[in-house]
Amino acid sequence: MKRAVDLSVTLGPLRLKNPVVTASGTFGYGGEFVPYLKLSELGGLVTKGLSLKPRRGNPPPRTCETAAGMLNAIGLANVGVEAFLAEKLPALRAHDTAIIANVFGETQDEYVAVARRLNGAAGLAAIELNLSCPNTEKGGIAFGVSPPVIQEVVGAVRRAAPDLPLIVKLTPNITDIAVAARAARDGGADVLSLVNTFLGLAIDLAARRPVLANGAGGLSGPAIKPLALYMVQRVHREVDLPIMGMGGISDAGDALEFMVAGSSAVQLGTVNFFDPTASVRVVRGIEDWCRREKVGAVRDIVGTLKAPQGAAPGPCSG
Amino acid sequence: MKRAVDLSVTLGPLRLKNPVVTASGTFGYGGEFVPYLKLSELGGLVTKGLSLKPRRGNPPPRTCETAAGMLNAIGLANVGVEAFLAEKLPALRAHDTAIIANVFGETQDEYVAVARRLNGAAGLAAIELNLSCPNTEKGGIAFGVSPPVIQEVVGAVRRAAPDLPLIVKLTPNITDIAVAARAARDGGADVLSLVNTFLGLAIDLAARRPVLANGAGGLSGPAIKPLALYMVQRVHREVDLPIMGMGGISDAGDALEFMVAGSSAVQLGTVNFFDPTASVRVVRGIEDWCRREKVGAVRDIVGTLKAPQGAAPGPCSG
Amino acid sequence: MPVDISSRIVRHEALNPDHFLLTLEAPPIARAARAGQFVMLQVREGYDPLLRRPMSLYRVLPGRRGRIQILYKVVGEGTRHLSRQPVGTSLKTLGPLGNGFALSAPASRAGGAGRAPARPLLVAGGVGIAIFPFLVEALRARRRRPTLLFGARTRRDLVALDFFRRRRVPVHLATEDGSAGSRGFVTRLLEPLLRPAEAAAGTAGTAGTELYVCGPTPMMRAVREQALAAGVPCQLALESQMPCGIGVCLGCVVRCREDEDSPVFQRVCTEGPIFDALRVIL
Amino acid sequence: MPVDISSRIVRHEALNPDHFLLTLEAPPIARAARAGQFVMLQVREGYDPLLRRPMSLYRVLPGRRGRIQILYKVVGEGTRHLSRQPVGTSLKTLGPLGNGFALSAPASRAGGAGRAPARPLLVAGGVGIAIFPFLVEALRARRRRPTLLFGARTRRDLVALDFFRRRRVPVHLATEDGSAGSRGFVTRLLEPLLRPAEAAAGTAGTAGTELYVCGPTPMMRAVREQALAAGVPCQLALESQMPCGIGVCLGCVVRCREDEDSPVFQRVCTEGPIFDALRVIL
Ligand SMILES: Cc1cc2nc3c(=O)[nH]c(=O)nc-3n(C[C@H](O)[C@H](O)[C@H](O)COP(=O)(O)OP(=O)(O)OC[C@H]3O[C@@H](n4cnc5c(N)ncnc54)[C@H](O)[C@@H]3O)c2cc1C
Ligand SMILES: Cc1cc2nc3c(=O)[nH]c(=O)nc-3n(C[C@H](O)[C@H](O)[C@H](O)COP(=O)(O)OP(=O)(O)OC[C@H]3O[C@@H](n4cnc5c(N)ncnc54)[C@H](O)[C@@H]3O)c2cc1C
Ligand SMILES: Cc1cc2nc3c(=O)[nH]c(=O)nc-3n(C[C@H](O)[C@H](O)[C@H](O)COP(=O)(O)O)c2cc1C
Ligand SMILES: Cc1cc2nc3c(=O)[nH]c(=O)nc-3n(C[C@H](O)[C@H](O)[C@H](O)COP(=O)(O)O)c2cc1C
Ligand code: FES
Ligand code: FES
Repeated sequence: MKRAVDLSVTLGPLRLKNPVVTASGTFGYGGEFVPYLKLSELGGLVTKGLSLKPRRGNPPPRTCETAAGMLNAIGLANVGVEAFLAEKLPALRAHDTAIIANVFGETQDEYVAVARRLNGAAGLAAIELNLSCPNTEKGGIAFGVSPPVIQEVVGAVRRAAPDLPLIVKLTPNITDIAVAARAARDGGADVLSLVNTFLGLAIDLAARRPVLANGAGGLSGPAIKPLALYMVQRVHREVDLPIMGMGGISDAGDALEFMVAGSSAVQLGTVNFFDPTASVRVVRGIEDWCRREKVGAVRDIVGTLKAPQGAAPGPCSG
Repeated sequence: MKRAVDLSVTLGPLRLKNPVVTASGTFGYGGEFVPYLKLSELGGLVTKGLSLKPRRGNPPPRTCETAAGMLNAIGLANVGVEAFLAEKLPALRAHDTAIIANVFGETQDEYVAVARRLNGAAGLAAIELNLSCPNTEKGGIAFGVSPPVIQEVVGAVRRAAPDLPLIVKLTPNITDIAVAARAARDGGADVLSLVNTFLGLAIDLAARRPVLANGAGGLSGPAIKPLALYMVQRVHREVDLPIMGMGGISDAGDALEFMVAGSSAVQLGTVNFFDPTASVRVVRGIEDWCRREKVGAVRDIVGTLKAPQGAAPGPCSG
Repeated sequence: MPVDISSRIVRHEALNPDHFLLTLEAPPIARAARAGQFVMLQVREGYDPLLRRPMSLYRVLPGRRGRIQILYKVVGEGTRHLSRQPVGTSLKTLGPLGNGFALSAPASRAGGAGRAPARPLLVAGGVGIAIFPFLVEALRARRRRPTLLFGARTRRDLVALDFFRRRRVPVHLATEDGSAGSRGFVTRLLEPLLRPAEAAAGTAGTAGTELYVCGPTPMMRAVREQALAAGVPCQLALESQMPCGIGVCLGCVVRCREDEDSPVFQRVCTEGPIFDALRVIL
Repeated sequence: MPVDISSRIVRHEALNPDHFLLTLEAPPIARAARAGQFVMLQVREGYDPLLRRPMSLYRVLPGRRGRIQILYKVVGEGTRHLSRQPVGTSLKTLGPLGNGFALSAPASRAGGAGRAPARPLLVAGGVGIAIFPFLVEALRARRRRPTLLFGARTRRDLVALDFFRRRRVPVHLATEDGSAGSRGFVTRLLEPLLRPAEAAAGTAGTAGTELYVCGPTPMMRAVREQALAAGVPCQLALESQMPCGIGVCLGCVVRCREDEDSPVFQRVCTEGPIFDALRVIL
């Protein structure tokens, strides 16, 4: 006989039936996965990034496989916030899971406009701000690398969408992600999600040209897991906000490691491509593990990472 | 019949018979590989990082395998600069290849002292400064993430070892590596080498503890290749200094991609562990490729990366 | 409805050093499949390679055991690993995916060529042949008599000919090195068949002719031009890098003509892999 | 001198669901190998897993074909992939590596036990048994009569017994679940054999006794204590995570007693894998 395990987790104002959420840009608008799994088995799902107007994205090639990872430069193609509300959200609402809208803009005003439009939309559980996009007003430098810019855009969105839990998604392309995390907190974030993709490049040697039409792209998948895990642990130590960790999570063991490192919930991205039913398998795997380890409530393992065995631990490797 | 290919490359004051150099910490002090390959077939080799006094390094476990990569926290164990000069260098001299001494310190004074001791040592081709170490005088923050600190330590070493070509090795754990590269140039670097390892973490779920005794470690291997390649390309565009690129290079194709992206020479690290003869194989592979592609001198491909196919390329992925 | 199942290898045959015919036990996929659709196939366990590989359905074998076949060529690491998988191994297989061929000429031209007896011309380049056996069976079930034009680099690459010959499908061959059929590209074989009746004495003209094309992009680009010039309906089976195969990553897109209800980029895995030559821009 | 070669699998036998005996054609390694040494073995092509796996030499087969054997247990992904490699596959194999066993008692104690006839006791825990057949042959070549003490979790894990029985090596067994031999740990078997002669009527005492130990760390820790207490020479075959196996990554170190000429951390792959119990700290 199976003992019941409490898989529910709470991240500030956001309550999830379990800690497994599918990541933005890797799960479409949700409906695409209905043939393969019950959306209601997921803790939640994050939509493809939404902008004010529809975006067609970058020309192909948009993706490239790398060692245990992949590069993408989709260019944030999406149907736009209006079409999302009119055509996607109504069908999603039917499924008993947390629907999280991922939001981005090229300017702070666009972030604000999209967030305002989403505020109060029936069936929306939260919005997630993608700060990895280039700020066209600041010479194309990503919003997410400048603490004052982070604090300002987060604050503005906070005011524009007062009714929705606000998740701020951090870019890992920064010297110390804890600094960005603090700025997001000071701007009014309820939850932090990390990490987005790492800037990377693949070259077609025969053509002496970048493989991706866009040139650079974002690296995701198992290859980045150790980097993401480090950042999650660091932010958990330095900043007092609940975390949704992600980066290469491909099975229940990976997900549990992120939780031990300080993630209250996890997001699954690239794994949805090479294993479309992974998300529900991870939910079950977490439950089985809790049962085996006699953990009554999975939330109890969040941030339980012990100190390293070594005498005087420091970042010094080599 | 084989047409001769000119494999020699020149990086400022440093001339190498071919562009393949083995990376610090992955090739011991060179002698360890004598059973497996002719050191004289290599463009050069970089020693394990040298400090003023011998260092025992971190307690085990010191390494951990990850997806297409590995984490290490060796703790810069080394015999110390005196033992290197007395016991290692004399034997190395016998081999016709460029011997490069990798140098680090916990303080600027230690960097300077080691460099001064190496200056003028017979048979030494250059020194490489590892800026990834924590600066004990600055609260353990790595030297390599602060431009003014970089410029100062590089300048001081430059003056302490005026007779040796100075290679400055950059850390990738920074928002914009081009900023660090400029600081190194302004400090007087002759050559830039990049990248060192990325900060990462692995967790032993059963023990709820970091796998490495040190806690965090440095990620290397094929997993990081796209990230390193991006940084090499960026520094090549932004800073006018010759580059030794590295990060996950495992075969001739990888090496050639780094050269096309702007590396005048490449370093091979982790591959030496899982394929101890890889370095000489890469030399031959580069030669064969040049012959096939009718490239008479490999140096001619350095930095020949064409613009991306896409209309308006930018760092925006997702 | 597509499914993701683990399917056992029941046969794995080398047709030549780099072409292989793989037979998998995959009943639910066999039941649902249509000609022109594909599967996302795991080539081996683990993260190297990370992504599955898209592979067309070569055939669904008759009978109750639900066996599907894939004909593939080794072009890189993934297909090389696949070629080493022994019989008995199970591989994750996601499918059937994609739109499949439209078996009557696309609506856009039905008016024009609707009445004339259909003359399906299958145009294959290299391993593009892999998509056609399934289509031949579907066409024959509709009493259509397809003709195959098959071009490849050299004789050795002209695989799977037995399938077509056994079914009396007229086959015209071309090889770039002239080692079999006429020397040159498959487009050379197509040219005379697209001449209008009046101009081409002794040919039936293009009435009822419809093209089904699969091959390398340059070849498809050329055939597309010929088809548009001759005004015959033409379906192209496109390839692209496909991380997911199910329409969520937006990685596999191809440029298409703009019109109200279709964006300029369409997903090869979902809106395709079969595209009307009129719509796609190559 | 170690070499890095590609060696063909000529035999690959499952001893039970998770223990396998692998036979490789590796003449240069076979020629150079000594008991207690190991190889770094590629478990499959590609980057998953990235690193080779260290495996002790189980045996060097007699004869000119230069065959080596490895006995391994599936404990994770790498060994699982290895277990699926068919005969005929070639695997990169680097070796022989490491110091190997010292076949006379370590110098430090030669004075004490030098004259007494040597009584080698081999103490194996679990798959640690894999290192001993080669040692048995080396000892017998020196006219020594080893005795084997072998402990495992359960009967099924007591592999390779035939090898020892055929050579009339006295074997004492222990299993944690009592399914074979005496119930409990191998240390229980060792205890009586380490009692000094006077105290233990009917035992020969510890004169000439020397221990060769390989097994999980907790077991080696315990045996080490027993050996030090009884003052008998003891060599431990250690394990650790080994990225390179050739002494350059400094990843595999173990703590050792300080003295002038050895640092406190020694490399298991180079200064080891065989360590004198007096030197190593577990
Ligand atoms: C819908 C669809 C159906 C397909 N059906 C078949 C089939 O039935 N038989 C068959 O042999 N192949 C088919 N392909 C192509 C097949 O998917 C690729 O050959 C395969 O993914 C190559 O993987 P690899 O790891 O061996 O090569 P990689 O190492 O991934 O690439 C090796 C070389 O092949 C090129 N390549 C990789 N993937 C593709 C691709 N999808 N299209 C074109 N070039 C590619 C790469 O650019 C590179 O030059 C199909 C592709 C698609 C999109
Ligand atoms: C010198 C030496 C000789 C060895 N000889 C043999 C032998 O003859 N037969 C045999 O079966 N095994 C032997 N081992 C152990 C063997 O190398 C590991 O079991 C193997 O590397 C596990 O790889 P994996 O990918 O299957 O497991 P992994 O996925 O790497 O690890 C699975 C589990 O095994 C543990 N593990 C991994 N590597 C080691 C290791 N080196 N030592 C201890 N635990 C480890 C991990 O911590 C993890 O708990 C030897 C190890 C050394 C250092
Ligand atoms: C085990 C290990 C030890 C290393 N030690 C040093 C060192 O002492 N000094 C240094 O500058 N870099 C050191 N490095 C970093 C490498 O020189 C190289 O920059 C990095 O591994 C990336 O290259 P790779 O992916 O080819 O390994 C070490 C790397 C590894 C894996
Ligand atoms: C193809 C693709 C598209 C993505 N699109 C978005 C996006 O629109 N918005 C966003 O915030 N993150 C986006 N991401 C990032 C993922 O949500 C996730 O942060 C990243 O992939 C790391 O997780 P993973 O390693 O599990 O994939 C995208 C990732 C991929 C691979
Ligand atoms: S392959 Fe992912 S959308 Fe087509
Ligand atoms: S395994 Fe690299 S030094 Fe021992």
